[in-house]
Amino acid sequence: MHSLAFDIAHLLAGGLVLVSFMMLYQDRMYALINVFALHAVLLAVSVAWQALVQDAPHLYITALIALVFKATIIPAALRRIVERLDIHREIETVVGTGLTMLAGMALVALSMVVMLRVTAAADPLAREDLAFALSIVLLGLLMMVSRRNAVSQVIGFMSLENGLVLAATGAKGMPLVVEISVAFSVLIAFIVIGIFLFRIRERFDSVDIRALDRVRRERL
Amino acid sequence: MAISFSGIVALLILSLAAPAIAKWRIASPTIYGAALVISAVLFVNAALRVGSPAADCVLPLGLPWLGAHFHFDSLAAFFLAVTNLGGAVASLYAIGYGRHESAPGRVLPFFPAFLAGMNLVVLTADAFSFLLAWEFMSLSSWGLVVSHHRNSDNVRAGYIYLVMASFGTLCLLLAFGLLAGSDGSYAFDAMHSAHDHTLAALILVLVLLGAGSKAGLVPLHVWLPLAHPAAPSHVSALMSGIMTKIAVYAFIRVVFDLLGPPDWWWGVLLLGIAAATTVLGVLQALMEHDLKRLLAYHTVENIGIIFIGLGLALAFRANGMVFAAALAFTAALLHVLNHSVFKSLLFFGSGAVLSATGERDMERLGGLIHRMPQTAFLFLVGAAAISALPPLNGFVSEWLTFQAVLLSPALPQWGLRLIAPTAGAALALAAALAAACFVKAFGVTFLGRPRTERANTAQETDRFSRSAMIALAAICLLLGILPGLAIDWISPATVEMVHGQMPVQRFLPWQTIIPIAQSRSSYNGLLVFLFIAASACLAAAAIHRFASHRLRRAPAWDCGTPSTTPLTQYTASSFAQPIRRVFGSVVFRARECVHMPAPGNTSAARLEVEMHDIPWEAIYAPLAYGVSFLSERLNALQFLSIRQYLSFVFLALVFLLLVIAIWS
Amino acid sequence: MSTMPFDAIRLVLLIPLVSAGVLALVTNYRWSSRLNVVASLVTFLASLLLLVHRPASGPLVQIDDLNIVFVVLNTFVAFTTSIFSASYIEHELETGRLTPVYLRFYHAMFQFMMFGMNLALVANNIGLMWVAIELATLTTILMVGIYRTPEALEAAWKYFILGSVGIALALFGTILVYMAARPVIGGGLPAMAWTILIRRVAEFDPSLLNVAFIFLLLGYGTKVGLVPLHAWLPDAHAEGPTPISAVLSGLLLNVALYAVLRFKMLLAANPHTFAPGPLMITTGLVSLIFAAFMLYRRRDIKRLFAYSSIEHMGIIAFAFGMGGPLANFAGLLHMTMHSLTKSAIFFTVGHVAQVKGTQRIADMGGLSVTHPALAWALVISVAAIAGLPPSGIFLSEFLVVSSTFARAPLLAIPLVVGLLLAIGALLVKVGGIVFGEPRGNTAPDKASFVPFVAHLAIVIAAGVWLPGPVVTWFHNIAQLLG
Amino acid sequence: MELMRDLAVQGVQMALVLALAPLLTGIVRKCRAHFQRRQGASVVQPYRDLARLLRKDVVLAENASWLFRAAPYLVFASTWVAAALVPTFAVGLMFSWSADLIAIIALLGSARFFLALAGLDVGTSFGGIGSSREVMIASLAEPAMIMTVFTLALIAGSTQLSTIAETMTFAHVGLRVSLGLALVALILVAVAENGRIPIDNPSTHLELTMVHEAMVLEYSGRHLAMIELAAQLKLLLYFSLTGCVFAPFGLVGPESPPWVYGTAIAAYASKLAIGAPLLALFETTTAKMRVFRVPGFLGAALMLGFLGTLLLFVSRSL
Repeated sequence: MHSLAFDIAHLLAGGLVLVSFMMLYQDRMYALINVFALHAVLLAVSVAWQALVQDAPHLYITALIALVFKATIIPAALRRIVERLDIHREIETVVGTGLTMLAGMALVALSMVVMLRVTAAADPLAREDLAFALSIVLLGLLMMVSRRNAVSQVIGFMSLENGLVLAATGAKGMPLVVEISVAFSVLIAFIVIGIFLFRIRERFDSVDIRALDRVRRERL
Repeated sequence: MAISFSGIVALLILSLAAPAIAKWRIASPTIYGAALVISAVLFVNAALRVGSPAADCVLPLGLPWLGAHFHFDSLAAFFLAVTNLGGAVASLYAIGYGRHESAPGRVLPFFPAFLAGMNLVVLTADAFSFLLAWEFMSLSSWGLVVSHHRNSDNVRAGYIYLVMASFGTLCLLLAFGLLAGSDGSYAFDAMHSAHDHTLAALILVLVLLGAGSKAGLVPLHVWLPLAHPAAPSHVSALMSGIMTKIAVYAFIRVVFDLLGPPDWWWGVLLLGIAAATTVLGVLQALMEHDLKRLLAYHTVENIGIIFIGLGLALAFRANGMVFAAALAFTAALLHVLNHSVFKSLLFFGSGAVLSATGERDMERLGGLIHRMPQTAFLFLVGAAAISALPPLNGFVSEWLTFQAVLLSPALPQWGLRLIAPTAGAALALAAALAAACFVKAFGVTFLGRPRTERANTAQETDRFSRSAMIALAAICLLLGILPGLAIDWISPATVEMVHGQMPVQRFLPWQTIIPIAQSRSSYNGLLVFLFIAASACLAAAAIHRFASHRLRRAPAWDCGTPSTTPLTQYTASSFAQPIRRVFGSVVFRARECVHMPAPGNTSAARLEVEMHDIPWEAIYAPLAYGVSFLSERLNALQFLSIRQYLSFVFLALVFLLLVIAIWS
Repeated sequence: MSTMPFDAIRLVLLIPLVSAGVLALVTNYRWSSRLNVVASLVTFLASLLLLVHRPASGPLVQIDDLNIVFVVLNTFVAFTTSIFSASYIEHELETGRLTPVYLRFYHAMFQFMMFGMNLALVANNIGLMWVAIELATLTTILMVGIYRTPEALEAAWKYFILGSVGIALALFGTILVYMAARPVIGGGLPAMAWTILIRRVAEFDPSLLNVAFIFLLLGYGTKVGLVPLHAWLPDAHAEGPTPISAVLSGLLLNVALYAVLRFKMLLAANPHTFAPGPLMITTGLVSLIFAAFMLYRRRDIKRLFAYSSIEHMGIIAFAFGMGGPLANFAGLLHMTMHSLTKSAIFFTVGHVAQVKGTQRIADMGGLSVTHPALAWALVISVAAIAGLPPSGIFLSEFLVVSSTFARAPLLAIPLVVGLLLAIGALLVKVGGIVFGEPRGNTAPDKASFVPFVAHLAIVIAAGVWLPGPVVTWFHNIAQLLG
Repeated sequence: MELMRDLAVQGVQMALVLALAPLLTGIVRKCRAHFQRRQGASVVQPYRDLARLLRKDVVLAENASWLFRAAPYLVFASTWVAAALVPTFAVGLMFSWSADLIAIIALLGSARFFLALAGLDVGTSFGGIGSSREVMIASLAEPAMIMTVFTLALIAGSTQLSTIAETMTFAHVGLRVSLGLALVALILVAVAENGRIPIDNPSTHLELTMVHEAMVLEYSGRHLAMIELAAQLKLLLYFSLTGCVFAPFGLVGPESPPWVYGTAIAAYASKLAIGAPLLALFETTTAKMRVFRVPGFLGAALMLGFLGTLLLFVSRSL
């Protein structure tokens, strides 16, 4: 049982990393949003599995939040934003996708090296989980810095948060306060982003960050 | 000590009260009058304290676990006396001069604070309080430098001044840090222990940078000719005459008192810098036509002279030659006193000229001796004193310095033997050049015909200013003819710092002074003065009695080609031109270029002179350029996109993770 | 918890929270600004109560030597800022930059932000602290964007994005700390309580703690404004309302720094972890020198002082990184003095920018002619922040520099160079503002100098004389910090 | 009695220099004329000139100040005091300890200071030219002189001229390179300071070559007489100085019998009588320099003086 539980958790976490790579690979807006939804679904499954394994029913709430908000509502909202704001359907990247993927590989390797140094005395499940979570966090960050488009950056940020949630659930017995706070922050983050997008929409024709950057009085 | 503290507190209160009453009509006489009284009391207190046993006091202020230490020994008393003498006279002068101040609210609050700051520096005996007082002194004087802020040069001068002052403070901070060692004993008492050679050398260099930047040692002197003239004249006098001496005090306190036994090569270093300072200072003064800037450059020169004395004292002390060290040290201290007196006098004179004509540029003055005869006479006394003419005081201290130089062949080290006569030669050169410079300064400003209308309509200055100048001129003469008294007065401080003293002078007949022994050399200012006075009077009386005493006024002859316009007079720059030709090409990389019109062309010929301020161009300009260049480059980081900023975060994270991955 | 009927900790938390709710309902801006002042004052008094009677630490909140300094400072600066804010917003209303509706939001958010910061300080739980800091951050983001100008929105957006990433990194670090604690302490709340963590930390897995600290340093360091994580800070300071700039510089940076310090204490208590000192020293020095250079090119007065905050945060990080009783003492003192001075500067700058109608330094010349009181206030406070005596910053910088001599004397050189560069930049800028021919608006100002005088009086008094109890108190904390 | 004698000797010295100064100038002029195959004026012509000037009215420029009128007396007094302090025929004069060699140089410096100021006072271009050149020359000559003094003082262990002269009479001083350098430097300085050819020509009023004469251009009558006398005294001073240091024979000590003084004065007179033709010869055989060659000339003096001092510093250890 324990071994199986471990394997499945491992698989799910690995799947998340894989999906993160898929996101890095996408260059279409809608496809990206879809992949992100997949990411969230996987996260939900993974969290649910942890809830089962750890016998921590409160984690189901987290799983539910992930499923409802991240996998459903947010992608839908993002699609609307893309439609409404008439955002380019293609994602501009800073460096080529191939290079980004290579960097992603290196990051995963790095997170493995860092995390596997943790003494074996620590829970192996936690250890593996943390390594994957760190990979996801780093890949999310990579996505944020390698994409020029605001929506894809937001998605990058949320995949980063997914990594956090994965880490948090992997930590056995972490009090509920963490889950709530994660959800809370995601919620607030999204509301604020919404406000900002709205305001930005109000004044600019695009949420492309470069457009924001252009609004500078002067080179201060 | 209690008197000192109450005086300082009174000055601080005065400074705090000043903004409140600055709008009153009598604000300025009130404040300056009070400052005069307080400074006078402090002066008397300090002057009488020289030679008394040292007093210590710890107040629960400053560095929390240390407290503020104060130490009142003879050296401190000497410098306090110098400070407060200058402060008192400057206050007296300012009672009159302050009336011309357009914005008294910008001067009055800082003036007493400045005096208090200088007093505090001398009294403090722990690193923190010292630096606090030191920086407070800089800050309050900065306020005075920028008081005439509408002139952007003054603001720039204030800026450079304060940056240099901060540089100095930080250097001193490092020096004290090294002195205190790892256990952080910042009280001066605890620093007395002997220090490691390299460490001591490092400290010496830092103190040279720190105190030297305040005193104006080359090449740290650049701020001085900018800042000193920018302030109102009584403050210029304080800054030039007194504050630079506080820096000398700091140097003496650290190097002679705290640093322990010196190495012989310190003397080489010091003498080299001092000689360069002396010569460069006076040469720059010669090239300068702004009266107050000229005086400020002379301060650089005189600081050089003081440091020649100090360098010799260090060299002698390192070789255990106590009497020689005492002689050199006394010469330095006496020059401190003398310079503070005549430099104040000269700045007061220039202030009187400035307030009478609104001009500092000598090229626009002239003939003031007719309009301001008393000021002219008093300025002349100061000029003669600073030019080291007997029987005035400047000569005495330079003479003592020469005597000290003459003792240097007894030094065992070759380096010192080579540098000491060089410093002597520099001193001799500087003395001669100083005389030339003051012929120029006095001659162009006060003599000849007025070059502008404003110079022609000048009025004699007020009686407070005059009485301050008279007092200083009298002190110049007194110190010149009775130097023995001053030497005896200084000797307790000498004993404290170099553990020796000059022969007691007061019992010698006719107030002669002898540096070592009468057979070696002696000088009697009193007799020289009486001789000159007697023979001049004798000659004048005899001639008027037995020969002609008639006098006719006629137009100037001028070799038969008199000119009507005063513009044909020799100007300051033409006066200095021969000297510029002699020294300028090396020191200033001066280039003269005459553009003659082609034959037949009647247009005027042009003379172009190009000069370079080499310390500025070699050190400060590149530094400023470097800072500006770097900041311009780094400034690009202000205009990145959010994504780029995020990539900084990302890269920092990855970098640190890599470090962890590799390191552990 | 405490047996007292009025638990001061709760007061400190509840008063801002409740008044935030009330302020959200008050429509009259005059009343709300007054209420804001009163609420801040009461919070401050409550925090003083903490000094008198210190409640025992509970599972979620605690008061110890370290955070009480921060709490008192926090509430005090909040109080003075609210006074300043009252006179500031009146002018903003007159010029129409803000509408009454926004003011309601503004006041409510002000108190809410205070709640967040106070909560972060008294939290006895690393998770709760994280939540609280996020709360405070999010409210400040909203405040920064309150003018709704393109620049303000851009600044808020930048702040938001960078802040969120910081939040995420800090959360990851927090999780890692929990993971490190769990095998030793067991799951649940105790594994996140400071009081328990610090006692047992020696048994934690050091390599996990190392990784955790990196995330925490970068995460909270973003809030502190350490280079290269500082990018949001200048814009947020420059574009938001000036009271918020004062609070940001004076308080929020401190709160984030407090978090970093707490985790540094954890790390220091575990003998097998790497020493966080060199890391903090490096970032501190980089921040100091970088910010010092950046100061030279600033044309906006609030950005100028924002960079100065970065510079000082660098010094503080350096001091704490140096470690040892002396350096920690210096760091604490510097932090306190910087909060007071920098907020005082923003008070002055706020009025200056209002009377001149601009934030451009080039348009402000000759201030000492047109507005002497403001000008000299600016000069005094800038001299204080530049570390010229007799300000407390001089004392703390003296201590910082001297503390290097015990451990790494060579580090004193870059430190001193940075300080000198910063002094040079600040002086040239302030000289340009205060002196010269008057430019720009010459209308008389209606500035309130009470907050300014209160801050500067403390700063200058501290520079000359630190009261014995304060010294002992700081000393204890310095020992605590290791 | 002792005091009276000292006073008397001092008085004789002062009167002697005053009396001999014009004569010396006369002799030099006469010799020069002789070398130039001219008849030349009588050797007492300087006395006559002085007397004539003293009798004449002073014609004062309209804007001359009190300084202009006081300067001649100050210049004269300083120079006279300086000259009185240099041993001519006797060492250990009563007031000799009141000023040493450095002070004597400084006294001459005072005289120059006031004279240069006077040159600027009327506000003419010629006065300016003279003053400006004078201070330029002095700024090199004075350090050169001080360096010479250093050399002498280091050999004698004293800056007191009497002591130096006494030391020089002893044979053990011997011939030293430093002394030779100092002598050359001293002569160069003396030539410059007294405004002799090749630095300056005391008998010309050509604007491009004048230094001293340009400064005193506006002076007349008794003022001019004072200045002329001061210049003559200065020449005498340098003769005496060279004599007492480099040819110290014939000087009498403080406790000598009265008859010795007679021979001493005779010895002194003979020194002057030998020196004057030498100077005249030098002046006749040299050409006047351009003003801006002067720094090179004086720079040489400064270098020689410095070298002399340095050699002494170095040789002390040998």
